[in-house]
Amino acid sequence: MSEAAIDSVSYLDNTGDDPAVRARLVVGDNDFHSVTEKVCGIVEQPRPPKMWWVAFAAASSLTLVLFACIGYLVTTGVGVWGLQVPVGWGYAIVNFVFWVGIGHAGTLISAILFLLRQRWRTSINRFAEAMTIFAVVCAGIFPGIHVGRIWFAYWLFPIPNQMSMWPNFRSPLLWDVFAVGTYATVSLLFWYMGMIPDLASIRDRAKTKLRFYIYGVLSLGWRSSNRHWHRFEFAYLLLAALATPLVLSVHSVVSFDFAVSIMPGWHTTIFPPYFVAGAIFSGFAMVVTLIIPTRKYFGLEEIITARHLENMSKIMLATGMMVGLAYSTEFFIAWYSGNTYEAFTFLNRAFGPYAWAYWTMVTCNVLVPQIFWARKLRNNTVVLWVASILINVGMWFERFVIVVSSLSRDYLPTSWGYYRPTAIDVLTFLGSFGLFFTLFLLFVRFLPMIGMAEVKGVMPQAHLDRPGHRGHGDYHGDIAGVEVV
Amino acid sequence: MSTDRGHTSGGLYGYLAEFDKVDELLVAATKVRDAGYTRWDAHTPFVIHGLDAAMGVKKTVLPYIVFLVGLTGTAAGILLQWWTNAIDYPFLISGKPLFSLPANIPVAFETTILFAAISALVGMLALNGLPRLSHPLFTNRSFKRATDDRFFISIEASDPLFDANATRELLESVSDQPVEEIEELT
Amino acid sequence: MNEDKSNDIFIFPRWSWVLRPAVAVGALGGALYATIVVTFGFSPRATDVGYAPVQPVPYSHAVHVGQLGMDCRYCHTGVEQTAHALIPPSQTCMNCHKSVRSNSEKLIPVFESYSTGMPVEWIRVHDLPDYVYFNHSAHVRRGVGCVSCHGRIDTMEVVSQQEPLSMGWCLDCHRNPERHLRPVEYVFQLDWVPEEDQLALGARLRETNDINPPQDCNTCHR
Amino acid sequence: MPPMKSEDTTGPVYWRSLEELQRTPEFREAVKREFPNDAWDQLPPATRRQFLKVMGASLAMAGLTACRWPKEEIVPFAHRPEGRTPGVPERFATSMEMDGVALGMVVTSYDGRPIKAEGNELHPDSLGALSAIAQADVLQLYDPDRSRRLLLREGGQQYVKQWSDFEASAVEDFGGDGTGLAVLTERSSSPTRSLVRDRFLDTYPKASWHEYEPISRDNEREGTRLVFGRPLRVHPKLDAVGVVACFDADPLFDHPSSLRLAREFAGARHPESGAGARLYVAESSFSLTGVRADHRVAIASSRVPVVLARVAHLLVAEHHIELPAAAAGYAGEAGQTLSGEETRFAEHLASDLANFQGGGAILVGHQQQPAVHALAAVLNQVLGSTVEYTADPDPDRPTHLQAINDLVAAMRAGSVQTLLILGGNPVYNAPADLRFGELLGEVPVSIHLSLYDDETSQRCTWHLPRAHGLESWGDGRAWDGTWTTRQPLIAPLYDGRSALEVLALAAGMEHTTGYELVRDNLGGRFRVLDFDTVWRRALHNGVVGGFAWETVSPRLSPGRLAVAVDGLRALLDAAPPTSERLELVLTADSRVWDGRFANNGWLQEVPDALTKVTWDNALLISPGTARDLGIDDGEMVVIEAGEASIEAPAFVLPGQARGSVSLALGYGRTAAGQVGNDVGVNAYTLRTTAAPHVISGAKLRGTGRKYALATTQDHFAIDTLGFEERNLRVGTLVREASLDAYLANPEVFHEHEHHPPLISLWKDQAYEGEQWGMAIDLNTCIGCNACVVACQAENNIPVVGREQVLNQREMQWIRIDRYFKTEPGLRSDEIDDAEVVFQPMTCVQCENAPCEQVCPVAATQHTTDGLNAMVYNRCVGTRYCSNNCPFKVRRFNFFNYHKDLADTTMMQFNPEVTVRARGVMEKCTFCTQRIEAVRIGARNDNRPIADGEIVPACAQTCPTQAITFGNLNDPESKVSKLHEEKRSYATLAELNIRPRTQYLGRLKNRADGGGDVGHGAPHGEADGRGKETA
Repeated sequence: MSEAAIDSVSYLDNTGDDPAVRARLVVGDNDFHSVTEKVCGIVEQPRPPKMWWVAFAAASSLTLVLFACIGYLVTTGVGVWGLQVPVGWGYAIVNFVFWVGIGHAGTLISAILFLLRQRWRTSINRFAEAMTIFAVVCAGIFPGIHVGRIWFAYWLFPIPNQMSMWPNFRSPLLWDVFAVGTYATVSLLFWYMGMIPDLASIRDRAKTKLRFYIYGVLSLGWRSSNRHWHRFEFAYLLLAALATPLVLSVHSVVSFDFAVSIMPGWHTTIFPPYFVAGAIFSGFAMVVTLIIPTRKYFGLEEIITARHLENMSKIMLATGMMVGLAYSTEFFIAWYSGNTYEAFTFLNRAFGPYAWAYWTMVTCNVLVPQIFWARKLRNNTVVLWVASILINVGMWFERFVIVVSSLSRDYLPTSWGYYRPTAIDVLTFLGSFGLFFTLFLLFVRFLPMIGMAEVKGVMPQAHLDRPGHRGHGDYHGDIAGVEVV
Repeated sequence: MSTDRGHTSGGLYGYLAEFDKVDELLVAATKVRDAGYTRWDAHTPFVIHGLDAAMGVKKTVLPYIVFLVGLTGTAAGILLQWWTNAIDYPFLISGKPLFSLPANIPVAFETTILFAAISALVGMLALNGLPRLSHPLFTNRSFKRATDDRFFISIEASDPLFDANATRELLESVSDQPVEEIEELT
Repeated sequence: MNEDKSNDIFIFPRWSWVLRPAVAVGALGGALYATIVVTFGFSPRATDVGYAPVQPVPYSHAVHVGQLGMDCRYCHTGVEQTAHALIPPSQTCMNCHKSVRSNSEKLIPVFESYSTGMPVEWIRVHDLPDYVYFNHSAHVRRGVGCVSCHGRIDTMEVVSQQEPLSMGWCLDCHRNPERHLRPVEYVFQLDWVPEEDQLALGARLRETNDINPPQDCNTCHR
Repeated sequence: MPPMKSEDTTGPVYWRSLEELQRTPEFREAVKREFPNDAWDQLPPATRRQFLKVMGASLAMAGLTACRWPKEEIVPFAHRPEGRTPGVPERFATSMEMDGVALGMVVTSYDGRPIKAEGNELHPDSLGALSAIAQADVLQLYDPDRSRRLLLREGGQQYVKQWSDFEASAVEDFGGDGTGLAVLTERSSSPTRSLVRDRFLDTYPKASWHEYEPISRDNEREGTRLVFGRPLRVHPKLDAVGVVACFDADPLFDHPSSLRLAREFAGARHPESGAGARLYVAESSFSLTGVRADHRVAIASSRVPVVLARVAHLLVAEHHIELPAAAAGYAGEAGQTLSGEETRFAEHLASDLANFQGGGAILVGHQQQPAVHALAAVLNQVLGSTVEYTADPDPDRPTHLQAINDLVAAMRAGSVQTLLILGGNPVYNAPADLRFGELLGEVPVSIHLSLYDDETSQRCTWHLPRAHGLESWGDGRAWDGTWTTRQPLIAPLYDGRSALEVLALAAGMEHTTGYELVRDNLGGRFRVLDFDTVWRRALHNGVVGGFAWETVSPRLSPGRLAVAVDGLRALLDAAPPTSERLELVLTADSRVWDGRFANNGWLQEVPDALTKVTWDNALLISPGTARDLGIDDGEMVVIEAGEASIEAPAFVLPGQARGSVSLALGYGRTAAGQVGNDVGVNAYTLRTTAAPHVISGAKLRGTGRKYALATTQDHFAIDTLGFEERNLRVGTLVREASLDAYLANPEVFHEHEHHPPLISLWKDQAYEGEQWGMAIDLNTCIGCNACVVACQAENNIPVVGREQVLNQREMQWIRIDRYFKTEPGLRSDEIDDAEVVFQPMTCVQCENAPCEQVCPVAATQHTTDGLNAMVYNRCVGTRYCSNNCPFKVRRFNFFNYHKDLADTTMMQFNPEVTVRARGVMEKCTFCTQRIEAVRIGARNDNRPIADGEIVPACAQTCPTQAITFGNLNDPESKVSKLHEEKRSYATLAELNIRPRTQYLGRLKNRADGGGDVGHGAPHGEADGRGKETA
């Protein structure tokens, strides 16, 4: 049997590219129940392992730092940050773009890969979607707190008021409000909807009344009816179809914040695709950074297999090169346009006071991913993990370079400046990681971190037990054949 | 027959047959379908491709709902921007016109997606009659594996073709496990 | 495996799904209620209108203007020339009250102020935020009657705020002033009513006096 | 608003209290805090002082409460003064006196609070303009650090006293015939004071009288004495369309009538009306005049006589100018070798002077020796220059240095029992070698009248609080002698008295109030029946006609000329300074002058015109010298002069003379107040009677320690990339051409504009009605900072302090951009000399303003009259507008900058302008409050707004009238006409933002016709740089 053929390669390695056989997405001798066991087991263990507590303690204390910084900021003024004229946007906006970027992987994996029938997504999409939501939560904080008068931030929303005033819909910032708001909502819906059947599994395995009620309510009384499944699948498809353009639009709109302005280095037409590519890039990097330790720690190697990691490393390689292309295009256009201001801005990025940031960015985002050409390296989880972290660093610096270095030297040399972050800047940024990891840890503790229903759907056993059909997904319901049997 | 506590037995809700292989379920489903039952259902831990056809489930209207609500979203977005910035509170900005579509596309697009997405989830739940926390089937212990690794077919007593014996026989003929009675909740 | 030996099974009680509509209605109703409360409860029309503080001297506009028919400008001397209408100095009161009611209990603060030179501490009724720069002369000279903003002062024993004085309220009039324009000579005549239709009159006055109230931000905010 | 509207300015009416006083509990608290010694409840009936304090501060607080409004009280007058409409600002003519010259000004008073000082058009030294320093005087009035009470220091103890106590003790201190009694006072030109002084000296014939000013024009005065045999006052004229040569002279800044001179200077520089004067400047450090020079040579101060002598020599030798016999000595070969630069300068100048006989003038700086002034005077005589002379008002007065020397000698001899010091701060600013402070301690009774309990007061037995100029009566003389009146705008806030009053008290006169003294004195001059009318008119106009001095046409006095010639010879022999034996020049500071304004936040935060340094003085050193000594920009250096030495931060300034370093006086105060204490370094410690201005043989040593100077522009020394780019851009931003090139081709300023046609995506807005616009003439702007302070005063702009400026958070709405222009091709480490251009930059009110579109809450919008309005109360503070502003002229309130403001300081706030809250963006809106005021007024009496009726604060105070504001839709308006001129261009026009402010190009009128043609050549460069990019 071809299954044997695959297993003979190695027990866990399913990275082989033998066109004759479709590689297995769940390895080891797993049946439906063992999958359920593995995934629900994590949620059901009476008390979380020590490591979890350690991590949680660290993360939550960082979160406190975040809130402390915000409190100080609100009571004292944005002056506690390194902002000034000309650089009116600093860490806050850099972090915002960084987090929103990260927040793209989830929806992308669930939606676009779903539409592209990439079945390997099933093992990681839940996880990635969760990450998306938490990243967007972190992202959402920054535009909120970076304004000078936070208590009036609600003026950005079109609420009828006694001033008979409305916000200015011609401002990209307002587009942002809608884009990010929509994105957060839709991602949440998508995530939750996908979870309903799995929440039902946990409900049905509940040993205590409390657990039963909580997961019972969360799973809305799902009874795995196929008539429900039918609509569920449709809704899922529709959401995917909606989320795909959305995910592309969100970072495009974020990029409009810059592209619509007249600042050299910002006013660029390639920003939308450039930003989206970067977002996917950083998103996958973050997924890898999180998933490698998690899968190891919770023993999920059989479900989140080496093949999954490899696919992601390939995507990172591709997007990394798109980003690299964007960098060089910017330079070319700066020269080709003959616009001296534009030209200087880019020279200044590469050789000016912020050169250090620029070259960090290039190294991490363009050079590092190149190692993924080598199969050995990309299949080495340690290398992959370190690389993914470097890519995250690089992507943060990309945003830093775009926001800060462009602003610091614009048209009039007399108003050039140099932006230095303060301790509060840095602590707030670190704090946002605290919040991110806190939410993430709570997620792995209390919610099914793998879409069991979907994983089972791509397991061999999910299909008619018939030679030639082994592991073959699409069934196009040729029931006629069945009737003959 | 149910020894379950937590409810007193009322009338008969229907029969429940259990399967542990996808193939068996599919075959059984076709049988029940061909027998002409209407108020019956299959319960599976995950989507089984071909089962819809096997059961003869009709295509859902959800897409149309979502499409219409989506259009509403577009309209809402455009109208909001047009009315607020060009009609109710017009103001001069950077020498730009009060209303010009390009500047209003992004928001209109987002509202479209937002409306449509919400309608997709809400619509799905509504059509499925969810949330519904209590259901006769939940009173059956083995049914709990419907979210794990077992497959079921339930035929409701309210089905016009339902006949205490005939139906039971039909189910026993397709399933090698005992067919269970599910009682109505009171 | 879920074959727990306890033959206990959890289920939700039957009424739990009767709850569904209840929850839905509750949520929608709550949202609606909140909206209503905010829209009407928090609007200046609700919070500010009707503010009628007790003044150190129970000065009655009803008596002085309504019955005695004094002109607004006798006391509010600045109203036609400057931004402020001006509150009269105690001096002004004493012009008459030297002889009239010269031993009234109520007037003691005025007498004291007049003799000591220390001011009477009136309490401001129509109070705009400090970032709003309203100019009386600009309105009075164009034929916007006192009554439009202050109401029938001539009938008030105690002055109270009649209009919300909110930005939206200002804009309403600046956008279509017809409803509040009157011939300049009647500006101070609080009980004046036009013989013809106010809107027609307003439109005509607007035409003849070429009145286009500016709606720029810097009209009121500097 | 035309100045001086109110005809009926009668004496004691105007300072009466105000109409609406919103008194809140917090405010009562504030009053208690501010004025501990008087409890609110036991107010004496309507004493002016109480009332003023109360209303002023309270109104200010009203300005501050920008949230939902609390319960407010309205407190009207009990008796409203006649002719007084509360809430309407009034304007009063008064004056301020500095270094014995009275400067006329018109102060706007809002409900009894003087809030802004503007120039007095009738005053010869002001002509409607006012310097930065004079305008900032208003802030000093409200300075919470001003002393509030009399202090008696005895045996290490300090007692609070009342004036009555002092009066009592004064009786015995000022007893007898005045033996052992000495008076040290500031220079004053007040006729009343000289009268009181005479009375004082009559009463105490044995008393000695000394007048000391650290910075004065005594050298010039002594120079004229050498030449003409008697001291004369020199009146330069710059309006001549000829040639003006300045040798270390800065007539545009440090001359008492610099404002008039600036106006004349500008008048002579309007090519459209054919005016094209030529300015030569030889100086050791960049001065405002030097920046505007057509020919400038940077030479050490000690080289100035050499070059001047060479000019004299050339005039005689080459141009056959006849020197009078007595002065023949000047003609001889100067015996000094000149550098090529110096020679070229001398030759050009000599031939120009020869050509422009009768239309030229040679001016010498006050820090140059009398002998140098003498030579200049002689040359001016023989060349028939435009310089005029009047008799010195006080010919017998010894020089200030002499005066303080005599006093110190007497103190050393122990012959001074009682020392009365009226104003001044000798302990701080007397020459260091006199050790004045120590000697003062030994004087049994020393009395110091001063605004602050300062360095001097702290060493005196008595400190008397002095009334501020705006609190006291007085008079004075303009530089040309015009009789100038001074009237108080507010009763003394802190129980102070004027020098006049104290002196009168000491003299035991019967009338001791300033009002009586001044009125009587003036009355004495007028033998008219109706003096009251004269008096009112005098107060109303601020000047009394017919009191200017007669100009004299003096003759050379041979006797002394010989001395002058020898004196000059001595100077010529001095060896030129080198990097090892540096020359240190001590200069008057452009902001705190001699230190008296050290506690003035506005001035401390105004960036120095050249260095852009705030909150510090720095040692200016030329790049070349810095390289020789291996000193970095911003490095702390040790300066050794004689036995004294101090540490100061070095500032590398191109255009500074090699071998010459300069340091501003007036910093390093220890008892100035919270603002001024320990700001900068005290240069007086290096100052000696022997070398008060130019110290030779100074040594410089780097310490390697860096010091962060708070500059509002990046330093001259930045990375190469930025340096080169900056050089490329200067030409297009600040356009300059030689006069010849411009006359030959008026398009020269637009030649190099090439950008794609500026098409809009949309239909252009129709702008009807008034459309406000501005024109700024770069050819007449002298970068004096007057507009910056005017704007700060008018618009309640906060002072943010050194830390914030360091972080580039300065708040001034106008900044004077300063660019260095260096020879193309030089690397930043090869530069030594450079030219400087200024460009006042504030919001240009773009028609297609990039800032507006990006604001999510529409807090900045375009008004129908074309303003880019900024609505503070709508702003949420995203700072997006600032990011998107190509000029970076928006300012952000990063903190609540008004939190720690004293209630008195708040009294200065302009109630017509919102005080911005924390987290709010702010910027220039062409003084929209002034526009609205005029608009409403005009509409009220149904008339159109006349051209020039609306004047923004900056334009109002500009000494050279470089700023013009008006209606662009009116083709007849001045501003439209200026926009039509060929020199007029819009900065960054290529962005299609359509600025409403346009600049008029700068012109250079060099003898050799040189100077850059057009605005440099960025494009060729750009392409080159493009290749680099490829």
